[in-house]
Amino acid sequence: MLIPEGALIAVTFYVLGVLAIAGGVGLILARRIFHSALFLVLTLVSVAGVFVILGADFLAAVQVLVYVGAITVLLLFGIMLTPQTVQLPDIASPGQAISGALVAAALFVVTVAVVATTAWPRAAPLPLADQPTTNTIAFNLFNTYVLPFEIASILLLVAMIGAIVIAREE
Amino acid sequence: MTLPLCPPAVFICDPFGHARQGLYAVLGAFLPEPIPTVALTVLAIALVLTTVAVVVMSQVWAERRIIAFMQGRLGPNRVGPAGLLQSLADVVKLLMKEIIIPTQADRIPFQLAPLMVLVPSLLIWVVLPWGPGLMVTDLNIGVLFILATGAIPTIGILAAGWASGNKYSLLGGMRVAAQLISYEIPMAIIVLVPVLLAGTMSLQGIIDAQSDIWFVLALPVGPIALFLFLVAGIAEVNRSPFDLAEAESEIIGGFHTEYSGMAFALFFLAEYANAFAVSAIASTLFLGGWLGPILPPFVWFFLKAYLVFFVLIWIRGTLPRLRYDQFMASAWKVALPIALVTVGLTAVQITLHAIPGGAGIQ
Amino acid sequence: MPSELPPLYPIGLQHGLVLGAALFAVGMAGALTKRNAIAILMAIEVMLNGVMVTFVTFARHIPGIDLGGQIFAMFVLTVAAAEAAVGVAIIITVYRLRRTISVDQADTLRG
Amino acid sequence: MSQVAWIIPAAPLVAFLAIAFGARRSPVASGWLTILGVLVATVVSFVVLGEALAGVRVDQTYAWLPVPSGPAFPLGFQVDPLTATMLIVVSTVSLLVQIYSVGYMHGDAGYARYFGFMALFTMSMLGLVLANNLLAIYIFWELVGLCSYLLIGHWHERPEAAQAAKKAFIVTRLGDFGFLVGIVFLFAQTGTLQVSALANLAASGGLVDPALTVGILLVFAGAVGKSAQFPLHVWLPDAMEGPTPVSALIHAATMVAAGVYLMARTFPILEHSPTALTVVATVGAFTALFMATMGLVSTDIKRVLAYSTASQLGYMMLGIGAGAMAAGMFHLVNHAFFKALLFLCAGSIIHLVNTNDLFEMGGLRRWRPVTFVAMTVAALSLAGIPPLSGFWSKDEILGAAAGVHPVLYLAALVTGFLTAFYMFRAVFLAFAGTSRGDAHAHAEPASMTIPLLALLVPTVVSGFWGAPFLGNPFGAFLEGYGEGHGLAATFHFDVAALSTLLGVGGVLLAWAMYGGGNLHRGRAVAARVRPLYEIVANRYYVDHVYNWVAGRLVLGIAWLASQFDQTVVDGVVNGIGTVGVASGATLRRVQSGQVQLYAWVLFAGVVAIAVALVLPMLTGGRV
Repeated sequence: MLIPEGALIAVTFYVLGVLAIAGGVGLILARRIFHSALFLVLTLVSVAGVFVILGADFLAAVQVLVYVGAITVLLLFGIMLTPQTVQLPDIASPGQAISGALVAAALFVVTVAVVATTAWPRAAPLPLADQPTTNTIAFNLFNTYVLPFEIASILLLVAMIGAIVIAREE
Repeated sequence: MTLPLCPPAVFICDPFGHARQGLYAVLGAFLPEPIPTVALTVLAIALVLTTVAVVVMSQVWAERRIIAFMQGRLGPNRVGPAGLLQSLADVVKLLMKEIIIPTQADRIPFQLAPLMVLVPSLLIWVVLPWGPGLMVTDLNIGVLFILATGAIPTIGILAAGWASGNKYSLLGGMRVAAQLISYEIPMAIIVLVPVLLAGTMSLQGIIDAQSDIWFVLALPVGPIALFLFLVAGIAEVNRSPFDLAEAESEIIGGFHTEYSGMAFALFFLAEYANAFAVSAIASTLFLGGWLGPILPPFVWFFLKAYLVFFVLIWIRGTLPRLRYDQFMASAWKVALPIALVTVGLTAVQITLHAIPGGAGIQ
Repeated sequence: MPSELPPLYPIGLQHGLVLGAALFAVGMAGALTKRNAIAILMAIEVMLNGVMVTFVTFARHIPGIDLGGQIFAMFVLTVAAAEAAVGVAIIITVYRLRRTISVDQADTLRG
Repeated sequence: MSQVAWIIPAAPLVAFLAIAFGARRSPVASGWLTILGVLVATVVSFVVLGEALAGVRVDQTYAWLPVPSGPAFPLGFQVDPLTATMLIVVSTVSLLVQIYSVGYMHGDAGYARYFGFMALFTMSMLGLVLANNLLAIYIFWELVGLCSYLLIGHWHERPEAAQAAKKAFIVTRLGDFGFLVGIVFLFAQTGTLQVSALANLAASGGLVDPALTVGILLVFAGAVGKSAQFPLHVWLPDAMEGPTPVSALIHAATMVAAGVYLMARTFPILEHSPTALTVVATVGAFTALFMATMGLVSTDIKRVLAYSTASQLGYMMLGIGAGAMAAGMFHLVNHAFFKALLFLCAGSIIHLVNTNDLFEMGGLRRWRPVTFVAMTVAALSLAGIPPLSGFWSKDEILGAAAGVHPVLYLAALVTGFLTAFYMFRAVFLAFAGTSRGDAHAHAEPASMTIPLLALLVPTVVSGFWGAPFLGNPFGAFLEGYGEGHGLAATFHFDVAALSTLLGVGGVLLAWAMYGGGNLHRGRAVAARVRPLYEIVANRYYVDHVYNWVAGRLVLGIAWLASQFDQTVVDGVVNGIGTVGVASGATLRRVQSGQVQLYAWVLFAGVVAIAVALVLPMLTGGRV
């Protein structure tokens, strides 16, 4: 092969990774909240692509379905229901911005340091072949992780009722 | 009575497959991998896009003619034979018109929105199976992929409505968003019926599972599921009677009020592409897809898809538009419970092996 | 086929982890610096995405977990959905009460 | 009964508490409660005296404030001849003064309060007498000082009274401070405050010079303050602003005598320090003469008596300093009776003429014959005319002084002469001749007359207790105390004759100048020695000096101290407070309600912890 498949995948990964981070940065730097939301969509979709590369196609679809289709739309609704009559500078004071960025950068550096210095087990990754993840996920979700699953269900129920109660106009 | 299938070895039964093999052989003789593969993929995409364009134009023509017939009119009949070229003329006209961007618009999202709506519509075509092995890619999460891509246009519509800087556009956008979210839930649930019956989310797998019996005939859940799917599907593609997003009498043109020229054409294109996609998916999930005797599979595919689309046109010509609150209430209070009950019933039936041809769970 | 190319998957564990850390850090920077409450929610979603990437990377590279990483990513997603729902509800309520969603001005709990 | 001698102070204490916690609503009940309490104390005191005469000695010590592995601070009481004698003096005089007060203070607005404090004073004084260690003595010492302050300022609405009370309190505090330092010093030196233990140490050589001298002189400083010895004498004349019975009890008979008692009590220590003895004797002699001269020119009858009191206290100090402790104590006892009698007499005539000024009296003999007789007898006793009590004790002191140093002897002799003169000057001015004021006859209540008569008895007879020709039973009684430096059983005929002659001479001189109620002769004499007269009348300007010192020096130092307090001390305190407030204000910002700030802190903490965990990992190789 002129271009190895692994290289294609690597390039795709890097592109998607850069897009995801760029979306996050754009989210921060965007002056308008709506642009931030669009950058968020970019990040979410890119992450979904990363999931595909990492062999989590089911999760990628769910990511798009739930994050893009539901959560982002919800956030956009939030934006539209709270019109910003006064256009505030969305970034906080320089001090807060710099300190926040510093802490974030520090955390990133520390994490990368840990990742770089940890002696990971040199296990081969699972084969990327069209291995259906759906069945495995479903099976484990309803066996090993059935308790978290139920808790998550209750969490969703509570969140739904809570959101309705909070947001409902008397 | 079982009619013989069109054998794939016959060229007419699988012209695309034969063409692909031939082209691959020719290209592979001169060029190293992966150039032939990539070239063929590009060709396939071009084919799909062309098909989409042709399909949409045919849809528009068919819709206008059929509606006109239902309303006792003639419809377009000047351009080309029986007005067949009317759509092409419209496309040319739209291409030549200026894209007007309102001064108070948010430019980048305004221009991005049509693409955000159109691209997912085209992406859905990636997994639509025209025949055995005849699709861009057969994802094993095909159904989920369709649902996921179907969710993205919501963002585009909201972006269009918001970026237009027009309150009618905004309201239209929000209406669509609410509508899409509301109907996505019964939709996502009801597609579980064929998924459960087939035991896979791969669209090819679902069609294979229907070789004995179409899922629409898997009583009693099949017809209910198909009906609900069509209702939700119509809502998802904003067609009458659920076309509240662009209700001219209420909020002008909805989210694309401010769009003109090619930008508007993209929304238009996406809308019809989606409508056809819904028809095709419905036929795939419930009507056996390309399955059919004698005729080539891709013919069956388009035949069934157009049949479903005809039903959509029929519905449009027949039913009045719903009021918004009725519409939303029907999503949460009618469609969702029915969908849940149907899925539950399906699961029970499969567990009891009570459905003929049901693959059941592993 | 050149043999010096890595025989295995070229994207290693570290790649995914670094990407996850980067997303988390970027989201954190946003959560700490934005003033619009909704923007903060979005930034938190980015952070959660970083976590999900990390989970999925581990699920891919550490065998014998039965895709537990992906399952946990789904739980993260669930939590994110719940958080967004409640968060938006709160923001809308705050907006109704105070006509602003700037977190600077939502300081009723100030000591 | 001696075993439960604590009843003696307890009885007036009960009276005081009863008055303080309710009985004060009824003045009459308050008065009788006090009298009852003091009566009980008096009766018990007599019983105790009888037992003491029979040889009973008690020394009870109770643990108080036990400090684990630290110094012990026991409290206790003792009954010995010294105590028994003082108990009799204090309780008897107190009882009679209380009875007298019923009439004297009748109708006073602060009647109940007066009696309450009187009860408290009596309790304190009796406790002071009973206490067997310096710490307890000091506690009661301060209590009597407090009562003195409260009672001098009984009519506190009068600025002079309030001033006098403050002056008395502050001046005595100077001495008290020395006393306190002395106590601490002695405790640091010996580890005990038991008087008997200290005496034993002094006798056995466990407490030697210079510590002994320093310690005892510091204690003497307290006595100087309390007994109005030079240079802390200035408060006593002013203390006459208090009610006359208070002057009689506190500022004549008991409290001021506490200093003398203290020196007698500590005499077993004092006698081992010749230096201290000399100091005590010198201070006593000087005070005696010094105060006597001031008595010559005073026109206020109470002040005359006050100068006389200080002078006589100096006499007692002289006796003790001369080594004749028993003589000093003997004079204390006698003096207590006749000086109390003199004050009560003064109160009687003041009650009559409503003035203290001798020059506004005259001819009072007609209205107060009993008072006249009593006062004349008491004055004769004070003048040292035999066979009255003052003669015997004065003679002892003179004898002792003669044996120590001629100057002391001379000073004592001159003092005797002056004493006779100024006392009879006062008597003649008050009673002889015709009235110069507006005396209007009104009958004296029996409660005032009876104490006069009652006090007349010991004034006449108490001297015989120590009379040499009776074998000096008082000296024998005190023989067991100390090391036998008691009262010599000898009678110095030459001394007695000389002092008697001088006493008679003083009386005659007074008669010559003031007899018949004439004032012009006295005034003529005063005019002739005008500068000297002025000096004496202004009390040698001691008060002026003190006021200057207090006003300039002390207030200057006080100003400096105040500045120090306000800037440095307050600065430190305020600084601490400011630090607290500022840090609170700073920390308050942390509680800003800004969720992002909280999140920032959270993540910063995470980073910090992560760094703390990672750094060793990075430097220490693989995990």
